[in-house]
Amino acid sequence: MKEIQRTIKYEADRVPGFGREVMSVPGCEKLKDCIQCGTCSGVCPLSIYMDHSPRQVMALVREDFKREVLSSCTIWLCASCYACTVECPQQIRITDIMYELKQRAIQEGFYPKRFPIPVLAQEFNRMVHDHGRISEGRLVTKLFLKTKPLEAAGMAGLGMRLMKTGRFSLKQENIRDRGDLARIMEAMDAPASGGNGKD
Amino acid sequence: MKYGYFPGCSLKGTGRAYEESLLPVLRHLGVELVELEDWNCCGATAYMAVDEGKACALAARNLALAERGGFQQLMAPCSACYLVLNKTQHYLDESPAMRRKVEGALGTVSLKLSRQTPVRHPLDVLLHDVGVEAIRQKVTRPLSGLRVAPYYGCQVVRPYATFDDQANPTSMDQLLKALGAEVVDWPLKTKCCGGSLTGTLPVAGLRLAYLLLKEAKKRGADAIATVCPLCQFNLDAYHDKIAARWEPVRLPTVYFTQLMGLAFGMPAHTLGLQRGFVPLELPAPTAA
Amino acid sequence: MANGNGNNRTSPERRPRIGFYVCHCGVNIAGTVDCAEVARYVGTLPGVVLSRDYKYMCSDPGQELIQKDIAEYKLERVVVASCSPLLHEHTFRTAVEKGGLNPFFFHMVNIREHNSWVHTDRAEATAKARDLARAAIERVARHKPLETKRVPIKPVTLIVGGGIAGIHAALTLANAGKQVILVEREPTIGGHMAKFDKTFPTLDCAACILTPKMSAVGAHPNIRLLTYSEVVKVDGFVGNYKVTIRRKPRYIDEEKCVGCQDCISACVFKQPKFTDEFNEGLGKRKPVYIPFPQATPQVVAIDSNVCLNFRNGPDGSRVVSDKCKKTCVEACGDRNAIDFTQKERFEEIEVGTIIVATGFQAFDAKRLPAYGYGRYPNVFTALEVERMVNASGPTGGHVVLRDGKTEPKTVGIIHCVGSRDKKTNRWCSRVCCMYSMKLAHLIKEHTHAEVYNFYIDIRTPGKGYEEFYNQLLDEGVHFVRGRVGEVTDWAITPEEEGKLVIRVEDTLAGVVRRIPVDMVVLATGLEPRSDAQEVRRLFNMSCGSEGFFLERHPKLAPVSTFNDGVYIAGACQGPKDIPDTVAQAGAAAAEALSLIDKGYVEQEPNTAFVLEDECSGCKSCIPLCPYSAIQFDDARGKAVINEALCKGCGTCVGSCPSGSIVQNLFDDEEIFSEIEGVLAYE
Amino acid sequence: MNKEWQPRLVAFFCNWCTYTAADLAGVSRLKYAPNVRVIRVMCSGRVDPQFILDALAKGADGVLVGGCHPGDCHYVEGNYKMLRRYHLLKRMLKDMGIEEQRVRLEWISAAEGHKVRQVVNEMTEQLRALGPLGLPQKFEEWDREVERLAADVHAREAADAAAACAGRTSAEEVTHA
Repeated sequence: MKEIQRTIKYEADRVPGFGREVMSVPGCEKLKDCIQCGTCSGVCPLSIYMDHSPRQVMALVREDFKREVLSSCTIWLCASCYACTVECPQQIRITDIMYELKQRAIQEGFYPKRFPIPVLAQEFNRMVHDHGRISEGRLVTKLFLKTKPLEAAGMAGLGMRLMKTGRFSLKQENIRDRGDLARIMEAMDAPASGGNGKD
Repeated sequence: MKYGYFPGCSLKGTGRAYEESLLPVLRHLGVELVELEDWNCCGATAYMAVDEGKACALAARNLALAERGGFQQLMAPCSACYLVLNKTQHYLDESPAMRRKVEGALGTVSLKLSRQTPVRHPLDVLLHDVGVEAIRQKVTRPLSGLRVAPYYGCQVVRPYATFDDQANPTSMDQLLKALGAEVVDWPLKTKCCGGSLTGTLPVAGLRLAYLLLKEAKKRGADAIATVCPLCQFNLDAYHDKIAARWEPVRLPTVYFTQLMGLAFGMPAHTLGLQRGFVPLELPAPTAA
Repeated sequence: MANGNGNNRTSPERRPRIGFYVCHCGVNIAGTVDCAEVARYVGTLPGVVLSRDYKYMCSDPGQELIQKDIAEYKLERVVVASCSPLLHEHTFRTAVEKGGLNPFFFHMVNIREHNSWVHTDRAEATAKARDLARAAIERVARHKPLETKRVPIKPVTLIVGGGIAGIHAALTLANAGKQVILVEREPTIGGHMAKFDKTFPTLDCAACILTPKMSAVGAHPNIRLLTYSEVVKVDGFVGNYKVTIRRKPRYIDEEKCVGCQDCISACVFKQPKFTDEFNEGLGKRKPVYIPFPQATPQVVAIDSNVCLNFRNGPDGSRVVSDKCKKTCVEACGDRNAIDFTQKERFEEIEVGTIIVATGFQAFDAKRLPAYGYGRYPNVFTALEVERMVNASGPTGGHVVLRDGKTEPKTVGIIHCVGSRDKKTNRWCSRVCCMYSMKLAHLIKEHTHAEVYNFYIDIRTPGKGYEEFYNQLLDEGVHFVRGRVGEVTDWAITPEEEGKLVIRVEDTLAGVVRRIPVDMVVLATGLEPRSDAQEVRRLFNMSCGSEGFFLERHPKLAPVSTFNDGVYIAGACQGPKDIPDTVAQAGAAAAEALSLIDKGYVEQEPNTAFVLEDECSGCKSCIPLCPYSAIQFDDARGKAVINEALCKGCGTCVGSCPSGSIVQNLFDDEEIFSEIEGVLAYE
Repeated sequence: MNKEWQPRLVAFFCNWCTYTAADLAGVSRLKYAPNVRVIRVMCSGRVDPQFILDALAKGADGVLVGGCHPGDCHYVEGNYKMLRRYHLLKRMLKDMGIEEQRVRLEWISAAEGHKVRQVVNEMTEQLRALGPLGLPQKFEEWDREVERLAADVHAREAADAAAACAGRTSAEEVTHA
């Protein structure tokens, strides 16, 4: 028998205002209209691995269960295939809501430390930020060294074969105007007069 | 016909074969591609997950470069790039605040976004600008007897179905038929290949790739044709792991442009076909 | 400030004595508008001798107050500021008339729908109420005495659509001794209900309860039944409509045909081979056919699109070729009912009232590709299954797969197909939960299959409906709460091989499931007919945003439309089940009846007339009138308006270059004073 | 009143579609700008261009005309007649230097309560951005100007007359001299 756990939720488990905050982000507003039909979970190719189905995530967000949502593996399992967004009868942009939740989870450090997906996202961005382009070989190598140093060896075979077919290189690609890119990113960081761009 | 060309990072790395086949095939059809000068990564799915503002700015820089380069249209062969660039345009249209901010940021390096540059996928261009008939006329070595399962993946049809039917796309089917190949009808045309999860969470990601390969094989396909470097990679690179975890489902997955090149009589090695792990075997030409 | 009469053009010689009333409407108005302040302000305007605020002006005491004040204060004009004139103008005019004034010495100000209900700022709403009231005071001072015209009602009712709604309305009126003309597009009446096997929740047989009513329609001396016919033009107004009906040729003389169907067996096509619409395409029929055994009228029809005796004419229409052996004519013998010379005919009828009961169409399941209709043969629509379970249907009452013989062992019924979905139809179709359960019951009864219902919410708000749901639970039908993601033939596990797989989140169990079934039934929703917009224009009705015909008031005038004398009944007004449809049909018949029995309608005296002295004879008004009410008097060189034909739109008035046409109730002076009134503020 | 300036919007709504739509907006409790004053007519075809000009002349900053959608007119085609006039009027207003957004014709069916809200709000904002039209004030100014001119002309004529008179005398004197 599995270990038993308390599943009741007390009012104190909620973070009042969390749902409203998410639903005020452009593209996420229609979450308000969710009728909990489960179409999103029904079409999601990854829902079978999720701790909370996409539908449950929608309900949890709306009811302010922030901790539950941001620590859920569901948001990281979303592969951005947009099937849910396209099929949702209430036209809720579920994929975009998942992006929004990923952002919040990263900002608030809500995911397990060696969980590879957020690390990939961060490494990816760092590389884009520094070089303007992704060098897939370097990115993957970094990712494995950070999250699963032991498995990195297991991937070596694949790396070798990729290298043989000319599809893997550790050389870093760079764009010319890296300074420009940095300046654009800096400008995006600056608090604009019109708010944080989420209004 | 002249288009700005946004290759994206994958077409310079794991997806080299896509570029290697795309360029000669389009040239052969009289389509001129001019690579966008100093393009940067589109941001793919990862950047959105961290900061949507920066993700937008990143993609918008490319759109601004296209504008500066005087391109009327931009071609993005990678599905992720295609989606991200399109999505950015939608996003900027829907959120004036974001547009102001992004335009301001681009302004710091004298770039501007004053018009919409349509972002097109090669499938769209081939079908609607070049036309099936023009393609059929270039076929010198029809792919008769080759049974191909057309695989579109997610992001060329979702969430924006700009050039094909969202639920049952047929643009690649038409192209493959024009090449003389036999098209395998299957219900998995637009299912997810696992995306980046094949690397980060193989249990979940590879299962999707496995199921796709298994179903295509079951329906009698000799090969899967794809339009996206990540789909190609996921369906091509993990056969060992799939075999170890489930069962061997060896089936070549090639870019549709490689099949076009073959049908146009181009040698396989000039189309990057040697880069695939599972080699494509063409049926012997029937004596006719 | 208040007296905006600087411009003397519109100022009357002497201000009549005006009484003003502002209604609180409980808190509906008073909650947003400071009524006492409005009354105080209006009291300061010239001519106003009395200004009151009152809780409910439309109540009996409110009306009596007006009557009493007219006598006591010698009022000559009355203004009431309350709700929309479309609601209570008539009430107050009557009160004014009872008080001894001409009913048109009255004007109404809308400060509820147009003010208190749509604004929130009390000061602004009060200011707006003052402006509107001032305009009305200016206007009413210039009102002239008018008389309403009474127009007799033709005691004949046109009913459009021969489904259960049209049938019930026709019988109700005919049994009351009124003449009815029932027009049906198809060769038979019966509508959707005739296709059903059983009806929920009582499971009584649809045919058993419907066909007696159908025959009653066919035999009723007061009902003229025009099948295979369509309304193409409607002219006139309440009481006197002129309606043009297109009678499509059925190539059968309805008077002579006795319904023996000898011609059908004699047809040169030995086997039926053409799509049978009545059976949802599951069966076949011949070019000469009768839709179903109890069709009314009991008359066959010939489908010229497939009959061998026709060929394509030069313009694409079908013309008689006389190439066929015409075995049908032979079989008909001296009854001589088959007539290939029939042509499309147009018939004009005159009626006083109209009931539109054109019904619905089922959602086209192909619009949702994820459910595979049209792609996977064993995905069926509910109507197809409805025909299959019917003993006189194409499979003789057997529920079988598309191969025509295999009984399904597992069946999945998907609810809300094309309902509650913003990508297709956003409304709940109201009947699908119940009919899905009915089909679940019937399928189980016929095949003993395992039946799954996939639903978003089970909606059973009706007498005996929830009990029926409970009965189904007892019968062991599965209910899975979740909107199906997709139907696919993609098998992942061995037990899925060769089956259709339904992928769905079982939201109550909290797991995603893949359920293999032999047959999928799509509970398609109800939507407006594809030509609803044309029908709406024809009868001058409105449609709601979803495309169903709009009732005049959702609660208090549910079968009336914005066009007087035109009523709606049944699913053309919105999705509804048979009991509600029949109730509405009865209501529509009663509305028509009450108008007919009253005998006349009162017409708003808002007609136009020409000031002969000022008319320059330019004739520019004449082509503008859609009712040809303006004639040109050649002798005098003037335009003349026939008041009986004028409908009071005022288009000619707005266009007359010399300003010589006047519209009663809306004359220039009145409108200019209203303009001045709303703008005369600091 | 020292309150902030508010645009004045006069609307002519047809009885069957747009007036009913405004009623519907009320029944649905949709909230919109309180700047509009609705005048009911039976049909948009009744709206004489003079009504629009008169409203502007009397102080409206904008005029909205609402009728049934094309093909839906209760009186068959009164709305088309209005449309024709509207185009002519637009041209005239342009010549007069009155901004285009100040006069607007909209088709709003009885079911479109939300459209009443949207159009009224939109127009109120547009008028707010345009600022007051202020024709009555301008008329007053022009009146004053004309009066001044008239006075001026009058004075000059009087002066001329006086001068002429004086001149004639002197001329006479000369001839007589």
